[in-house]
Amino acid sequence: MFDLEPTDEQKLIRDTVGSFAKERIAPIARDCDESGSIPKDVVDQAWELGLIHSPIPEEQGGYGEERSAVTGAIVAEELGAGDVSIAMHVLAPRLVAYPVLDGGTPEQRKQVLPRFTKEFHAATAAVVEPRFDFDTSRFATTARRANGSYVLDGQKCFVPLAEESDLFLVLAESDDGPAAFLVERGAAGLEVLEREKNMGLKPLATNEIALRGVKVPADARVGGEAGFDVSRMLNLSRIGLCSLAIGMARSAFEFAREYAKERKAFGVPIAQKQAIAFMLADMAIEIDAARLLTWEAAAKLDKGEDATRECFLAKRYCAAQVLKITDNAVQVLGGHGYIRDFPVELWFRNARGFSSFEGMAIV
Amino acid sequence: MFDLEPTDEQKLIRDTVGSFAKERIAPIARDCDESGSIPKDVVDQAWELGLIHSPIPEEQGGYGEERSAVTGAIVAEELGAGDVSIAMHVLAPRLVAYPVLDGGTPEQRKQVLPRFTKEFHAATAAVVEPRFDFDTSRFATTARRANGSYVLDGQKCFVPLAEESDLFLVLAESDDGPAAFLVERGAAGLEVLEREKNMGLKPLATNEIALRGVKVPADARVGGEAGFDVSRMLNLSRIGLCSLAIGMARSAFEFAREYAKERKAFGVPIAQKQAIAFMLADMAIEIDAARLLTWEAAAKLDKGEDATRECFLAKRYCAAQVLKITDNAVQVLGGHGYIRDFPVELWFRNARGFSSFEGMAIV
Amino acid sequence: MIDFELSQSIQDQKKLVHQVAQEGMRPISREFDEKEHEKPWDFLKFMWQVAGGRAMTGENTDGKPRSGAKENTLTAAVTIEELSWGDAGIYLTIPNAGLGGAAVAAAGTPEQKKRFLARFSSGEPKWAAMAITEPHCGSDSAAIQTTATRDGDHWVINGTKVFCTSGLMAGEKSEGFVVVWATVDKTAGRGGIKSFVVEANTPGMKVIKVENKLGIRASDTAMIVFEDCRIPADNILGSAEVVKSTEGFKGAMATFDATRPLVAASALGIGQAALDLAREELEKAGRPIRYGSSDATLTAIEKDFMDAESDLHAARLLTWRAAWMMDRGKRNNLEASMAKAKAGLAVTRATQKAVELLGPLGYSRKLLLEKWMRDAKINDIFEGTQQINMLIVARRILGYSSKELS
Amino acid sequence: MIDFELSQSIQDQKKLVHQVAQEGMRPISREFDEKEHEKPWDFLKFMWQVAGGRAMTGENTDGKPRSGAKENTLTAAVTIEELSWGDAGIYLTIPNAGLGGAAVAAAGTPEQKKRFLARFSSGEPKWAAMAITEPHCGSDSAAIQTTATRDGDHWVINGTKVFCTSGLMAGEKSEGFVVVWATVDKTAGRGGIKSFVVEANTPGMKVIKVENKLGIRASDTAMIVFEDCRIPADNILGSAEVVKSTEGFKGAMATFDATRPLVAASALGIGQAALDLAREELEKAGRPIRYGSSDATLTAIEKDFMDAESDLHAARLLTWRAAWMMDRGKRNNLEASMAKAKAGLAVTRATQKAVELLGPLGYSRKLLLEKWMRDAKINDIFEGTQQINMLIVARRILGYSSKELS
Repeated sequence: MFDLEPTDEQKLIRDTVGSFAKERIAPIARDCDESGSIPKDVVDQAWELGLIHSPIPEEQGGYGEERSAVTGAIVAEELGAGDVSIAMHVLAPRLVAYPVLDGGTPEQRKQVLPRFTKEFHAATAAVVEPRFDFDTSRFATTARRANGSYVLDGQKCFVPLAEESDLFLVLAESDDGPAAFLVERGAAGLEVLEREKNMGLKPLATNEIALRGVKVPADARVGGEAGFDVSRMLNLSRIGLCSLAIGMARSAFEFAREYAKERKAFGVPIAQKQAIAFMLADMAIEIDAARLLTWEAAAKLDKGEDATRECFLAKRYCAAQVLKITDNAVQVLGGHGYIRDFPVELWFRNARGFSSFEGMAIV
Repeated sequence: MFDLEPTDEQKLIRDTVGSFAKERIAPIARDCDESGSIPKDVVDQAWELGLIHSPIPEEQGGYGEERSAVTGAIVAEELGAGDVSIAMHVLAPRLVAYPVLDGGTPEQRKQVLPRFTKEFHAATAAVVEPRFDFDTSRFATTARRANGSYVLDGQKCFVPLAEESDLFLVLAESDDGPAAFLVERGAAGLEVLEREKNMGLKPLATNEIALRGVKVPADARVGGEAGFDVSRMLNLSRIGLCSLAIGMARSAFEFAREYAKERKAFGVPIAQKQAIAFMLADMAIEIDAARLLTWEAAAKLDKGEDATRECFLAKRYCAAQVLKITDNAVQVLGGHGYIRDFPVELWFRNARGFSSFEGMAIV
Repeated sequence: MIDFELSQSIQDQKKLVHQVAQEGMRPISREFDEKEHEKPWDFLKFMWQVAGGRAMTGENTDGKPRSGAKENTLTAAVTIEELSWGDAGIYLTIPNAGLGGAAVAAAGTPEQKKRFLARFSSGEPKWAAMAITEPHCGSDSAAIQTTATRDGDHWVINGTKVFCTSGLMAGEKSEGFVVVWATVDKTAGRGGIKSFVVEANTPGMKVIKVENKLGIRASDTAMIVFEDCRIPADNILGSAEVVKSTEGFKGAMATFDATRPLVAASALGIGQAALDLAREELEKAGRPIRYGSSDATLTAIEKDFMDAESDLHAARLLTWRAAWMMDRGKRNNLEASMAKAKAGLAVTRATQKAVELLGPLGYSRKLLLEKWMRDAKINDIFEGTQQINMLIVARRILGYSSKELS
Repeated sequence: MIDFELSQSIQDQKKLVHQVAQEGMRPISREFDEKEHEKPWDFLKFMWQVAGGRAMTGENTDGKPRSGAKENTLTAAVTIEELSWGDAGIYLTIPNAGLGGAAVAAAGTPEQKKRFLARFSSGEPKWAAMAITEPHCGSDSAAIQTTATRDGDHWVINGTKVFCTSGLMAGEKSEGFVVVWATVDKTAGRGGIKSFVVEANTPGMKVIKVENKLGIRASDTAMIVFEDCRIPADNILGSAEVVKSTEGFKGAMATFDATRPLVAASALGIGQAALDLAREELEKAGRPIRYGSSDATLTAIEKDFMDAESDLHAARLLTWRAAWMMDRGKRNNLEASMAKAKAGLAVTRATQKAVELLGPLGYSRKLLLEKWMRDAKINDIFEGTQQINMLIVARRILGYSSKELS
């Protein structure tokens, strides 16, 4: 039955994470952007919220709570409202933990999951490939079977925390379709190239990585021979990315709205001018629209249904809207939108990336 | 040297045709739309302006005046400001006359051109094909060589004045590329199907035509064996269509502007509201932008240069803008935009066709 | 719990209405577009018979909740989308309590609801219309010039109303009524504006023109003149005290909170019809829409199609949200205007794009697509233009009054 | 006669400047984006040397027409587009008379033009800036709070100016000047606003902040405080009578008619850089842009690219028109704002789209593309925001005053 009321539990976690994002993340976002780094204490505090380990089964040291893409969307939106880079950093370990939780063999779960239950432990996934027509339905990175092993070859980019991670989940095309592989740091042929410099996401350490004949044992394939639903993982990551974008767009909208009510021109607040007021109205509408599309896709995933179309369309929509919204937020602020004393230009830089981001955050 | 000043001659013809469009065409546009017909006297009066025969050489009975795509653009814009359907009707004979004039063999010129110098004489071109991915760079209609003849097969649509024309210029794919053929009415296998009913262009009689093994002699090919620059003809027609669209958009803009200055809401003319004022400003900008793109392409054609890219891009731009502008004109008028007491809904219906129109008017 | 799956009863209703739309409306769609001022009586009577003027649209016209009424508005939204998928013009002219009934439901006393709405459960087909707009006042409802003057036990109405949907059917061709907005005190501005029920064929009310339109031609859009039109004193909507307060206008405006999601729903139906047809034609031509790879691998057609599809579906979710809030008794003024604004834009874009995607065929009257594009445009205009809905959204998010932002 | 071909002399200039941009600017572009508050002195000195602070931008700074001066503004537009194709931030910081000089040229007396502009022909590199915007007045220039009070043979300026392009170079780092807008009579509204030339390092004028920005980082954007800053009485731009009339403001505003096409031209250069690079990368990847068939046969990339290309070229033609009108002595207030509004939008869209088309590479600082997207956005903001330019266009086409439409 159609219902948009979050559960009490969802409201609680939304408020908890929301307060954390507002009080601990947002205030340091500008400094992190300028310095290109994130203070360890914030990462540790975020970890303590249970963002990573709460769904990990108790036998592996977690809380064994239920996974829900919708709840994940709610959480990611709040974190994104704080700062997308910091959000991606604190959520990065999920990129290994959740796929293994969802589709790993019992051995893989036993081996991998406990790493994430004591304290923040960096791990990451290598999904995007550095070409303009990167296509999640067909990876150029290949996984070739060879004598009971797999040999991985390819190039990846936008790999968060690559330098400090000890475990990489690598998506590659195997002879039976897209597959995911657990690659330990130090595997021969795995090279973490130098840290990427991008227009946005500056506080988040990301790297290109090269895979040159990286040999991994057969049981490094997530889910073993039976494999693993890569498409579902990508869909869960789309929900995560959409929600981060929505959170950021929401912050940009709120900031622009308050500015427009304060700032005067021609004797009245600029918010009283239709050109500005309609821009703000459009932002408000599109934020809600984007959220509803995202939640619908998430709810479908929670029911175990295929939601590739919904996730794909939601991702396209959110990526386009977050850019438009942050661009308009800069516009509402005018000169103040263009200078780095205000957060708006930072949101605008981050926003442009979402059309290329895939698999960099997961719910 | 960059210059946007029309010559005195261009200004004269602009004013003459402009007055005619304003005084004789615009006032009957609504009636013509409702009745689906165009009074013969207007067509005859338009003919007397020399729209067809002025560039036909004196030895074939014309005035032998210089052809200019830019001048043609200026004329077509004025006619389009009156009514696009009527404009296409009065200009239709050009669709045969001008290609023959530009690329016909001496015999073709001698045989065809004099038909157009006495009075309005219907003739037409069959260019568009009834499929969504119709592509002017590759016709599905074929011209097969057979024993010194050509055999034409295919289906065409949006053929103006097909029922009353005695001569059809048919564009088809021959074994050496796109070619144009003169097909006399009554040729075996040429069937004029029933009159089309479209969303707009209601006063203009257009038909689908079927070509089923239509055999024409080799000298029916425009330009003979040497052929004819079909791409240039299509480019000249793009200029014509762009200019008709611009003229119509201009009328819609002017109507909406005057309405907005008269109509009051919340105590002031709606034109004093930014939402409406900015819509009008955008219309004004885009009309000028579309015209400049069109004129640039036309000026290039006048210099004998290849302007396919310019014409193609101008056509896409004009088709998109005329739709947006007329849609916004409806919006400015609100309820009055939606009823047929006002001309705006008519312009809006016509506008949507331009993305599909090709070769239906030529300069 | 957040859930986007419609309840089984709505899904069943949707399926049923879709079939009605497909079999009952589509076959007569072109005919009644062309015969502009005629009505598809067989279909309208059928709808009246099976739906009693309310069930099919889910409207709660008799003042009593229907079974499963807690999803009343959402059911109506889904139903109306399907009917408009069939034919938006014909949908608008289906006999029922319509906008006039919605006004009574929103602002009337229990006695008035009973007196005016019970008729939609029996007898001959009936319509109820709403007359707000005037020749010299468009979206600015507060500038209404039509007057209502008290004369003993009557109100005397004078003025001219335009763009009154189903005005002819409600005012002259059935035993329905027209809800008229008029001012009882021109000096009082908005506060003086009240709504009045004028029974069909009341002397002094006359339809003087039925408009020729771009689209939704099966629906009559009337100009109505009121000349010393006398109606009983208790036909003013609301309680007796309403006359003295400014509640009349607010009540009347509240009607829109209920109707805007339904108008948005109608837009969705038109848009969905266009996308369904375009998708079908593209598939037939071997050009299916492929989801899930990347924009860099899409064709221009796919990209345009997906943009339109997402826009329309986003509008649908905004619409369902506004309806769901109504059903939950939450104030949805902001959300209703969001839905209306987005749906109006989405449907005009989707239909215009679909016509383009299908090329000459899209432009031809051989298909209904061109008609849908014409029908669609009304959604940017009636029940508050695009601009008015954006203004309402802006006012609400900024906390501005209509004086601060107009 | 209507002709879109640039004259040979402009074409030659364009080719030359393109080479300068390619060889002199591109190689240092990333470096001076990252070293935000440093200047590429070698390049700036080179430009000063070869261009004497004017020739390269075609500006007529010494009051004397250059040879071929009848195409002065158009030459400047083409030149500036090429320089901005190289690097818009560096272009903005090239020593020359710039905006301040344009103000002197537009509003100054012959004596003033000579006194203030001659310096740009010789000596060390110099800049001239324009200080209009204030912390609490953005696009609404008429709301200026900075005052100019007459005291004997001097004007005394007090106030704070922000977003002053090249303010640091003009005000403190060269023998240039800053043109300041100030009011001589707060009660007179616009009529009281005049422009004043403040020579570099005049006591009382101080740059208190240089902004950290999203883009155009090679250019300094200064906050300048005037505290009892005394300047000679004849540094008020215009004749003596100007003080008593409202001409001061109009004259100051007229500056924009000359500069907006040039600002638009800068936008075009950034946009063209982005499209050139995107096209190149797509071609390398075997995905060339194909013209001349139909939208139904295009890829999504081609469609997006062509839309951006057309938008940008349309903006270019509007810009050239405004420049051409200036050169012909025609009033171009409407057309200048049209060009600025369209170019601002076109360049933001084109650069944002290009980044998207190239995917991860577009987002990376390995290429300059992401920088161009950041640089581009200034064009919607400075020299009149998008909204201000639309307002001006609207006023002109509607015949409204700034009171009637604001």
